[in-house]
Amino acid sequence: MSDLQAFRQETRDWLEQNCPESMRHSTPGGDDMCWGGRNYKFASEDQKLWMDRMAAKGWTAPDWPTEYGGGGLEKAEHKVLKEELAKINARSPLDSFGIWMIGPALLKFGSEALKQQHLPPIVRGEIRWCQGYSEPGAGSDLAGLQSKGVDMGDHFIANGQKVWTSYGDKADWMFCLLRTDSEAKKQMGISLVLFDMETPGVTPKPIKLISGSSPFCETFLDDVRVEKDQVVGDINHGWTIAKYLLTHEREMIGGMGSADVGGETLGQLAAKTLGTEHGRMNNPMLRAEVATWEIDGACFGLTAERVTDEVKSGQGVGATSAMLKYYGTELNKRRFETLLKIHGSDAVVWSGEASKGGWLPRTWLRTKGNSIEGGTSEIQLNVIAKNILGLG
Amino acid sequence: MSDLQAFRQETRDWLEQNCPESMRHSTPGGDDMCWGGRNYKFASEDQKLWMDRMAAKGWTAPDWPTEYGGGGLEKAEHKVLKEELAKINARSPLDSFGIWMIGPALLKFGSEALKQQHLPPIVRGEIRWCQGYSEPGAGSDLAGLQSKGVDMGDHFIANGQKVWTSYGDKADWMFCLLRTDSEAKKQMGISLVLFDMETPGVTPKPIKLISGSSPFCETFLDDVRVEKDQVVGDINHGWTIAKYLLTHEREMIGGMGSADVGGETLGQLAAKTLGTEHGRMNNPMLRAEVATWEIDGACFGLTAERVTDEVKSGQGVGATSAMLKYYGTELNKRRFETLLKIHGSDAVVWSGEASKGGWLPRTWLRTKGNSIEGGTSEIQLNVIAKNILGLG
Amino acid sequence: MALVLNEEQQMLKESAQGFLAEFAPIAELRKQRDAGSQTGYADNLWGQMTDMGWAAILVPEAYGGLEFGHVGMGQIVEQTGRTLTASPLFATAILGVTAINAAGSEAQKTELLGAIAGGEITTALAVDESIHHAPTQISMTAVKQGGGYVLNGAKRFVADGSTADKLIVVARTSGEAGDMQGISLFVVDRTAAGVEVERVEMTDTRNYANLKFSNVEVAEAALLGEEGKGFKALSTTLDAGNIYLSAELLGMAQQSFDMTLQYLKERKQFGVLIGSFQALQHRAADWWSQVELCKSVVLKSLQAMDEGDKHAPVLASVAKAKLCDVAELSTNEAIQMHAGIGMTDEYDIGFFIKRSRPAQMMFGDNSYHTDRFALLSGY
Amino acid sequence: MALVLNEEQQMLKESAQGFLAEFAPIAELRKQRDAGSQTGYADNLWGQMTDMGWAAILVPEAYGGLEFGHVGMGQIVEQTGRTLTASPLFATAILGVTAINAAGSEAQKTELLGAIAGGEITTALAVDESIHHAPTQISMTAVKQGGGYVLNGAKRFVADGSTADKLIVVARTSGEAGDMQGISLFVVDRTAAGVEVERVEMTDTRNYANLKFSNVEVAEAALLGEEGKGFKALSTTLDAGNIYLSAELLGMAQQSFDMTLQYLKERKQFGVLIGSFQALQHRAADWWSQVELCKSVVLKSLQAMDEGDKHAPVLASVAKAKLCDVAELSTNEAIQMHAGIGMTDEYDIGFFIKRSRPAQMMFGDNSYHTDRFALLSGY
Repeated sequence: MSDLQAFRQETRDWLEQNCPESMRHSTPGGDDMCWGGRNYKFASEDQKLWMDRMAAKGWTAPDWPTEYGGGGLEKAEHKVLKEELAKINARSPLDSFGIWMIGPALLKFGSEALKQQHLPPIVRGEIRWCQGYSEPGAGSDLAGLQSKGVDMGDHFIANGQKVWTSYGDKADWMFCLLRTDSEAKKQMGISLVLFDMETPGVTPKPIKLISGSSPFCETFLDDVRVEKDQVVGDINHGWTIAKYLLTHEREMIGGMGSADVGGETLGQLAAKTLGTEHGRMNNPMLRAEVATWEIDGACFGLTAERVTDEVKSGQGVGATSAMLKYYGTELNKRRFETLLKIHGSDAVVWSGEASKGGWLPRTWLRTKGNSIEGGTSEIQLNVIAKNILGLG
Repeated sequence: MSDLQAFRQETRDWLEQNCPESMRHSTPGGDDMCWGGRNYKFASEDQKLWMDRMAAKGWTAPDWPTEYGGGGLEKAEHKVLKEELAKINARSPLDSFGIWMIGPALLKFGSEALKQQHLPPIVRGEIRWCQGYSEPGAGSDLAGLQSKGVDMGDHFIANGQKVWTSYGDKADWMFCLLRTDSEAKKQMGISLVLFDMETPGVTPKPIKLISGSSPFCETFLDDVRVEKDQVVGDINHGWTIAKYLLTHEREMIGGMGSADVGGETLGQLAAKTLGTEHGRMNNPMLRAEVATWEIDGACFGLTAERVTDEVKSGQGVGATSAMLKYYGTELNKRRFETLLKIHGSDAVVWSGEASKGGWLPRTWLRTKGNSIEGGTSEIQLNVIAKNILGLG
Repeated sequence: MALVLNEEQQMLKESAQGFLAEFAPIAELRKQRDAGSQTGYADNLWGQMTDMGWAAILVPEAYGGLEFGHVGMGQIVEQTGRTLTASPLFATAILGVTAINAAGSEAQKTELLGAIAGGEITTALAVDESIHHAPTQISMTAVKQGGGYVLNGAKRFVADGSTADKLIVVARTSGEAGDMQGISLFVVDRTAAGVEVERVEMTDTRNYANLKFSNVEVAEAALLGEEGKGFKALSTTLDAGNIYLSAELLGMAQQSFDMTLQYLKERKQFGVLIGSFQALQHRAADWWSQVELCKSVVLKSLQAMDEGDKHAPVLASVAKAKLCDVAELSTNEAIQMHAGIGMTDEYDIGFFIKRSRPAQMMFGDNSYHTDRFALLSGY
Repeated sequence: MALVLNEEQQMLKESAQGFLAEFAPIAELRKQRDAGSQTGYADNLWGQMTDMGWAAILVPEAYGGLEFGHVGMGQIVEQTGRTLTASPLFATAILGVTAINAAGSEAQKTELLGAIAGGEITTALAVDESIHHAPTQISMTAVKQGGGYVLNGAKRFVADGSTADKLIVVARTSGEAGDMQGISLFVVDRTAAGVEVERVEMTDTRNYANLKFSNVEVAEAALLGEEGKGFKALSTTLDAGNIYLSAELLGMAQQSFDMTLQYLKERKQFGVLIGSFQALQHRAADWWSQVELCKSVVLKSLQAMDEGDKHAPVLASVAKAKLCDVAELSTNEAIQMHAGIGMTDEYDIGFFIKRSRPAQMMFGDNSYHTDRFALLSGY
């Protein structure tokens, strides 16, 4: 038996014993996420148990080094773990901007001290992070940010306003872009800093979205003290790290395009809902729309696969994340427009038990943000035109 | 009986006696046009007879003043004439850039002498005109033209190269834009001049198109003498007239969008060709495409109607010709793509009698030029954005 | 008829503009929503509207109406699309009046149309039984019994269904689901015994209901028109409904375009107005062109109804299909071009998409009407 | 299998690139066209290709082939899309080989596949009888008589039909048009008595024919596979055909994109490069993204054939539907962005649209394959 086979067997056994039964299927509402953090209210004891057990093995961040609490798994092992988790339909033990965003940035750009300080609590789900990038005047033009950090020797005093802070009201720490040299040119003079959301002067205020939920905040910074040892990378050189994180975010958002809805393909769902006659779905125009979506969706899924395979095999051209982000989010928006048509008048019911609290229309409205957050579709097209096609 | 009713009766009687039988239906090849001019070879004696009879009444240019050979008809009378011609399915007696383009420009901007000289021969089909606007380096950027007219006192000496001269090799005279003041700013310093194509130094060379036909020429101008009394309007102020003509051209090209093919709607044609089952056309996806086109086509046709009615009633906002040109040509291109699908492998047959010499694919390829000539679709969208929407 | 408004229609349009801007702007929708309003509009709104004669516009003079015609009414409805104004105008003054006028006896017309014109009653049309529009697929039964009928069945997606005084109910007196024959219309009091009304909150926070009829007994006089021959009047009513929904969607497309155009001229990014970016300019120009097409087809459809044009049914489908398409484009582009703030509840632009989709779906969406158009065209 | 080329496939791709650039570039197509060539390619081209082993790539080793697989062959075909190279590759080395390999007896395979691999014979597949692809709608008859069959009927749109040595003819030995049962394949000499060949010139100036069979007598050995059971082999052949047509369309989409991108970087208007206009940049970026999607689905489909994946038929339709769509986009955008000169015969870009449409239509266009995809997906 190879090492990998042995690893698979061990993993399977361990999961069998340690993954609680209730963590092996989705909740009806579809909100299975576990965010962790100081003030997090777990949906169940099982949810906490599952997070803690996985964290203890470092498997909430399986490919991070063990010295920072990670799982230390090789690529092949990581893949095995994912497969075994999928096999038992296990939920993610911990969802976190720490694991997805600032963690990888710290691993790549952070000092040893920052790694030691921040990574282990992220792995254990103790600290929940949020991102302070966008500002009211600087949406697509991220580098146009105005929030300032004034140098006070061993610390900065930060003032300004951030917007689109994901779960800013629930997070414990923020990674935040500040203009720390107002003389420098646009992209220069920006630093990436970390601070506790309980620092005096930090005030997150939830923004209500058209979907009715408030996953984002405006965050006001009034004379917030930021220690200099909490700057990631060099002072005034945070833009490189910010761009790295943006690419990272883009890939996350772009990956959502081709997911199935509740395990059914769009076509199966449509056929079931609309019925068929003479072998064809009852609404011929909607059938054309569904089939066209499925064809595009299949091609997109294969493209995400191909891009990954190319990177793995060293053939990757890179820079395709803008395309995946652009196409994936547009596809996802189209999918939800089609879902609305499939579900007819049921699809616009906003509240009540039968509609799971208006899950479909609220999620549909939420998808409209996919092509805005993490860089609008327009920005992605600019990036493709300039960076890939070389159009000036 | 009102005057108009009397006019209708007279017209009907006259047409009954004077429109030759063979001029009351289309030719199989679809090329029913009569261009006139010095070297024109009429397809039949009837064709010449029909042109001459109509020209004698001034009805080749029904709304032009009688003093220049036109019909002198009022709007209402003109409409009656058109209706009566349509009723007997009469062909156009004379198709001419003289009537469509330079004639109206002369009526609006030309001196009395120029009108007297040029309009009557146009009405009679004696002189065929072509347009010298575009240049190889100045396509969409029409005002960037480089052909020069050097002032020699009573005349200009013109040098340069024109392109996309419609039927330049068959025309007798050209109306042409020249840069007559090279110091002036772009749009200033341009004059609209007229000259005979037999003037020494004028060399039209046909351009073969992807459709296989050559309706356009490159025209070379080598030391061509242009008399100053052949300048339309003021010297160096030809751009205003050029713009007027462009709008005119745009309306002509834009008007083509919703025409039927051989008297059948796209839907009827498709249903006949593809067959129906259970009341619906056999190819469900193509059916969706056809129906969507017909809906857009109907909306476009109604819009052309509404715009005309608004102008008539004084409610017109004007400046809609860019929209009609843009949408009409895009619609026409879509229509021919759909026609190709309807006719399947028959649609790509390039020669032979059964395909009327490849009429469909050649016409389809020709439609690709609709959104290029007379200002590209991109230019029309620029015009809408700037002039109508006020986006800078 | 020329495709332009005459002076009177133009005046009505302007007066509607003024009235709605003052008494029912988008701010009012927000207020009603936040207050959890059951109707979706201010208590006195319908009274003001009927005072202005809006309830009587489609009612023939013979029954106390103004008989002002569809083009005029269309202008008002288009304006309500711009202001997203909810009111009984659609369900009562359009659907109710059209159905009663098309199917009713002299006595019914005299009584009901007069009452509508006078602002005394409101109505709702109960047609669909499943989540997709299917006017021949009526399973609800009306069985003759004694001197009247007994109704059993269920209806969904009934606009104003939770507040209307009278329900115009489509039921089957014979035949099977799918048949055009055997469909009959009944006028039923919403408060009649056996009528169960479940209010349903939708994305546009208007007043919809699912209805359940359990052995509801009505008198013979409740039958609107001839027994079993109701489909024709129903069709006329649905065509009118779709044309007015198109007019409303047109107002929404125009207003969301206008607001977005304004934003393109105000918002700066990278140091310049975003309206100076050519990619957005071209999209805006195409969008504007599409809206121009919509104006034409809506006006033509309204005129066709006024003229009794036999093409009105085809035009209804052309208009609804096109308007669904352009309303979807408009509401999506509006959010995308507003970007971040377009996603916030605080900004008004998001209300357009939430009203647009129910309006698109009511009485058949783009796919339904494209299919219907093809069928009516013989393919 | 990872969605990447292995080293050998990559090498084959590059060698095809080099060969085609030298011996069959677009200039050659122009030359052949202007000379009124009957085949559409230079006389010695097929000889060179067979010398390089291209005819043998899909032929199993057992029958003298290279058995190099579909992914490899796909790379060659993709390159022929870039250079618009006509040759017997498609009709002979792909369709002929696949059909014979899927349906033929040992003896037939040994004889025919060997001859194809050796460059000794060319083939053509005669399926369709009407202007639209409809592989079950076979009316052509083959009646058993004496020791063989008598064929009667007509075929259209047969690629290489006017030059191929052997025609693989789809005929009906029983049943009616529409039935999958009763379809049989026959190998018929093009020059056999009773075969009437009408060469048809199409937009791509390749070599097509309409065929008429009048009492054509063939021996029993001409039957390819079992009588009446030919539909499965035909399906396999058509799926392969559609996947390779997709590969060719991919090459065309890429090349027309590349040429247009180059033009955007060269052509000036209003004093600047037209590639600096954001509206064109966004369209180019979207176009590029679409081509990326196409690359993935073509590679996956080729791999599926190599692996005998049961999803190959669905993938064939996904690929063909998508590639028809993107090829249409590509060839249209190429002309529009080239503007004036794109309309001239002098410039090469116009050849792409003229080859694209026949390639799209052959064995079913976007509408056919979208419908087929839905049917195969159970709706």
